[in-house]
Amino acid sequence: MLLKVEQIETYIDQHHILQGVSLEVPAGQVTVLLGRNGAGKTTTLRTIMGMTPPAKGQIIFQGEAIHQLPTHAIAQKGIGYVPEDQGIFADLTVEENIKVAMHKEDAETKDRLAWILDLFPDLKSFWERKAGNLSGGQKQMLSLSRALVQNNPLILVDEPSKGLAPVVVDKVVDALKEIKDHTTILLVEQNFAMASALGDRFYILDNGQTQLSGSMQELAQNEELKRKWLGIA
Amino acid sequence: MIRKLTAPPIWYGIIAAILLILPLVNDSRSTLILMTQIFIFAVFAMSYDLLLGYTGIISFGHAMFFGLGAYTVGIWMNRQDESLFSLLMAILVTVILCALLGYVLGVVTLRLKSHFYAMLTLAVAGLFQVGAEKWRSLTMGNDGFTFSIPEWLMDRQLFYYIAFFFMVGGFLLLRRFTLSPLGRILQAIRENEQRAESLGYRVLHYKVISNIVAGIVAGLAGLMYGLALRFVNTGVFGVDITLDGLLMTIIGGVGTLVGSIIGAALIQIAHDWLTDLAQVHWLFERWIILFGIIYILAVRFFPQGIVGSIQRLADRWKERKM
Amino acid sequence: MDVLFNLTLNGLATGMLIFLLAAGLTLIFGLMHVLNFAHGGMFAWGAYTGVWVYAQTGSFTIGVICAVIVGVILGGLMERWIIRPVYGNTMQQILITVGVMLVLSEMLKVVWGPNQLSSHPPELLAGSWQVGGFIIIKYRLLVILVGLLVLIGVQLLLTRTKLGLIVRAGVSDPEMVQALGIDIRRVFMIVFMLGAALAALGGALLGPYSGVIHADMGMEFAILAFIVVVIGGMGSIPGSALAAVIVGLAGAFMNYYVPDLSLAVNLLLMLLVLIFRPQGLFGAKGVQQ
Amino acid sequence: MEYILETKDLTVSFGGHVAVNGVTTGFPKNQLKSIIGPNGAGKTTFFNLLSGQLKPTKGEVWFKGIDITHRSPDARTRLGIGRSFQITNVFPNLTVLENVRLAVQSQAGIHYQLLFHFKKYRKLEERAHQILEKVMLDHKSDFLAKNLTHGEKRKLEIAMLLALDSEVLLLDEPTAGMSLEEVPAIIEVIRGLKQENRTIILIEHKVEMVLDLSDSLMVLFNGQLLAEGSPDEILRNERVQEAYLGGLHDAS
Repeated sequence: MLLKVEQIETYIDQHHILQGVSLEVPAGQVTVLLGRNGAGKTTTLRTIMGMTPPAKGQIIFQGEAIHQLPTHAIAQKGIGYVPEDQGIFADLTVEENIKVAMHKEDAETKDRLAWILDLFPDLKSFWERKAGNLSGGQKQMLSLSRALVQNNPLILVDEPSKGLAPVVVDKVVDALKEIKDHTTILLVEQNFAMASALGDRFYILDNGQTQLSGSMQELAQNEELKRKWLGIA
Repeated sequence: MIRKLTAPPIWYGIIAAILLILPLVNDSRSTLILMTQIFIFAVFAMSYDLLLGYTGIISFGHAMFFGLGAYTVGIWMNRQDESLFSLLMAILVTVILCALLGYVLGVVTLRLKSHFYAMLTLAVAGLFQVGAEKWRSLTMGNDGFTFSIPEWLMDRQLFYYIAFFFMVGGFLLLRRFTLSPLGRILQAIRENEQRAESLGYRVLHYKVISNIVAGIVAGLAGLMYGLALRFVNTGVFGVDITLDGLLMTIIGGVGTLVGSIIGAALIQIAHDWLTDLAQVHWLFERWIILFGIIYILAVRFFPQGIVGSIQRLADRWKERKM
Repeated sequence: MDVLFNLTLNGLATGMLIFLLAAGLTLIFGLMHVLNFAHGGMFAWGAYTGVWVYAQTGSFTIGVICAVIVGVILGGLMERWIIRPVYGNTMQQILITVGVMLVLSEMLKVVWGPNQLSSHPPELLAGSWQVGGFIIIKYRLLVILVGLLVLIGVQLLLTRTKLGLIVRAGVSDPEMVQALGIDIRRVFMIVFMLGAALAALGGALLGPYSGVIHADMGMEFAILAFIVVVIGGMGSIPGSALAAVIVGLAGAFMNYYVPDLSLAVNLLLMLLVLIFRPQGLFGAKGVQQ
Repeated sequence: MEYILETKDLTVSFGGHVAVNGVTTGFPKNQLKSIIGPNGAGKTTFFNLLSGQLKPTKGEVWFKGIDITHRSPDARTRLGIGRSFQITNVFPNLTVLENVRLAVQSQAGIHYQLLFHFKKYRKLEERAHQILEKVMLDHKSDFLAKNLTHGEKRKLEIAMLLALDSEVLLLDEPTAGMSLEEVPAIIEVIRGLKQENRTIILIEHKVEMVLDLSDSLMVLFNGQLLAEGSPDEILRNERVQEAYLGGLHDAS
């Protein structure tokens, strides 16, 4: 198991946001974290990254406990993060945004960069533009590129479809499909169409707890489950 | 902090009684002067506490009000006769000038974030100091000048009592102010500005009011200081005056008023004592270092100060009882 | 004509000294949102170290180098033991850095005594050149040159190096920088030490420039640097450079023509900026509440 | 229908991102209307526009026939629009009673008094106690607000809102971050408010609660008003379901 999250509980100020989340992310797959607004999906990712460290429980990555490490050390272990708001450095150019993430400049990294630019040709054409001027979809691609250029065994992607036009969402889905062959993904997504197109396994969060898990296919066919946990009724 | 004052009034009474009897028992000139200084600086520190502790504003230029008071009385006494009437006029002018300064400065700068306000007040106070240096015809520049005051005020013992009642009056007035509905709003602003606004309060108005009141009280303290020394120079605008007030407030306990009085007493006494020690070893002349270090440690580890910490202990004790 | 030229040169030199102080101030604020009220203390320490070492060794260069080293050390100690523990608490930061300023200036008096020290430029830089009818004081030229070099250096550092890249990224989103595997606290420390070093360099250059140094000048220059940072815009190096030149020139000209109003003019300038363009000439954000 | 609060083509954008896009809607007097929608739909932003924390790029906000688009948050509070915050937002170092009393004081229009008649003061305190009773917090009135549990802080938040006695109440996720056991108490409080004939606008993620309490719903999606109507209508609305489940391809 690449990543194992065991019964974590997280507080933000005094809000008890995660009240027992457990999940497993097998290598080479896309694991999707589903759930309604405010269920604790984003906090789960932030807790894994060490931005909101857990008060209880543990997080094991590649056999090593990481829940007490600072964020930068967790990132160095090989976890990439693509946050909900993309975390773009708006005043830096596209090139510079990627350079911040490149800790090595060896041949391998350069190859990977070339692959990334093939994947997102848009970035190449805006290479020297300020990242703040990119469209939402391009920002999403840039954010993904930063996580990919580091060759992380695992990347955490938070709602990549949020606020994007459907055409752009399709593009992002295509890209993630290709990325899937290179790295393991833990994906938070509310757009079910997207989640089912990409996901192998799913977890449903509600009220800060993992409620349900299984294969994505099963869930896609079960209308009742979908409505119960994801719809508004 | 809003809660009933922990020290029961009887303590206040006893301390006040001791202070009233003191000059009759011990009429050494130096003790009287020291005590008078403590009273005056206690008022200055309390006015600082109104800003820092009750409204959450950090000013590094509070000395400008203090200096304004000191210069006003000096210049007035020098130019006019040294009668009671001139003294009253000087008081009136101090109040008006400080109110104006507090208003203008408040309106212009209190919209800014705390760093900027702190920085700006530091700069404006610097301007006053330079102004006092340069406007020689009025201020005699750097060296300052001495002036005479009404004959009857020269009596140290009488002046001691005046300063004492000045402090008591200042304390009661500011206490009344902080406990008034308006004072409560100030504390609400300190705690959570956005929330105070969403309750319907115009935050800037209150900050400006607090600035004006603190300014007037500090100006009056400066005026008393001038009267006590019968001398004034540019030092009254100095950053160290502001820092003294800051130190007294922080060490005594922010947001408590009583803390400012205790802080003023501690620091003035220590100051006096360490200056005496300077004759023993020159290092004691640099007593500010000691204060600076204590102050840094206090900000870092002891932010409630003496009175605040006592209150907290008392609270814990009470809660345990409940 | 002569007077104008001299005043300009003088103003530029003073402006550059202020810039050295303001550069660190503005960088530290931009990256960490800490307004360091003790920054003038670094400046004063640099000045004393520079003058003293120069007097002891007879070498101006060694004096400057020692000053910079002292700046780096003070900066490192301060970041680790004073700033880091109160990180994120604005009120404590402001109060505590002012305390450090107080201690730093008093410590100067303990080490070097309460009297002012005098200094003069080294032989090589003493005197002046006569170019066409203009007298150019050599040392002033040096100060201007150093200031320009630092400006270019800092700009290059920010735009051409990985460290600079990280600093700029950190200004816009420090949390994300960490999520990319970078220890931002180390970057903070480096920037803080760099800022302190620049301030100390400015101090060391000031000694021979003004002839005498005294312990309270840290605060005086810090006030000017604050003014510069506000006018130029928090976090902007070019803004600080431009504002420092404006303040330096305004000071020099006013000092000559209306000496009583020189500080007042700069303050007035700052007030105008705060009222009409609170984010400064080279707009950074976050001034108003 | 008579609307107490209305928006006309309300739009706000940050940078290039349009967070609220041309929302025209109205809030009927004395009803509870909820705003729902997936993450990032612009619900809290819309709230901030109503309460004045944000200024719109375009469009208007009307309250009882007055254009309040350019009024400040404190002015809107004085007019009668009170709001609670998603993040607990109280005065931490003041007592619970003092927190509420400050709100009562504002409502009573006592803003600049220095000297004060004690009887009148007593009245304010009595009123504060009454309100604390209403939210079942009276036993904690002498506690500092920071020492309350999270659920109690939310109650205090609502008490302060009640004290303002506003005609319109904006409640932003009153149950956010609460443990499940604490939720029913808050629902009771809101139900009580409804009976007092106030207009309530609610953002809430707990769906059962929304359906149970609301007279009507409006659905935001990508900053736009996707649908509005009674809870039944919204439940039956295909587009809304799709928006939630993510298949929705709107025109934009």
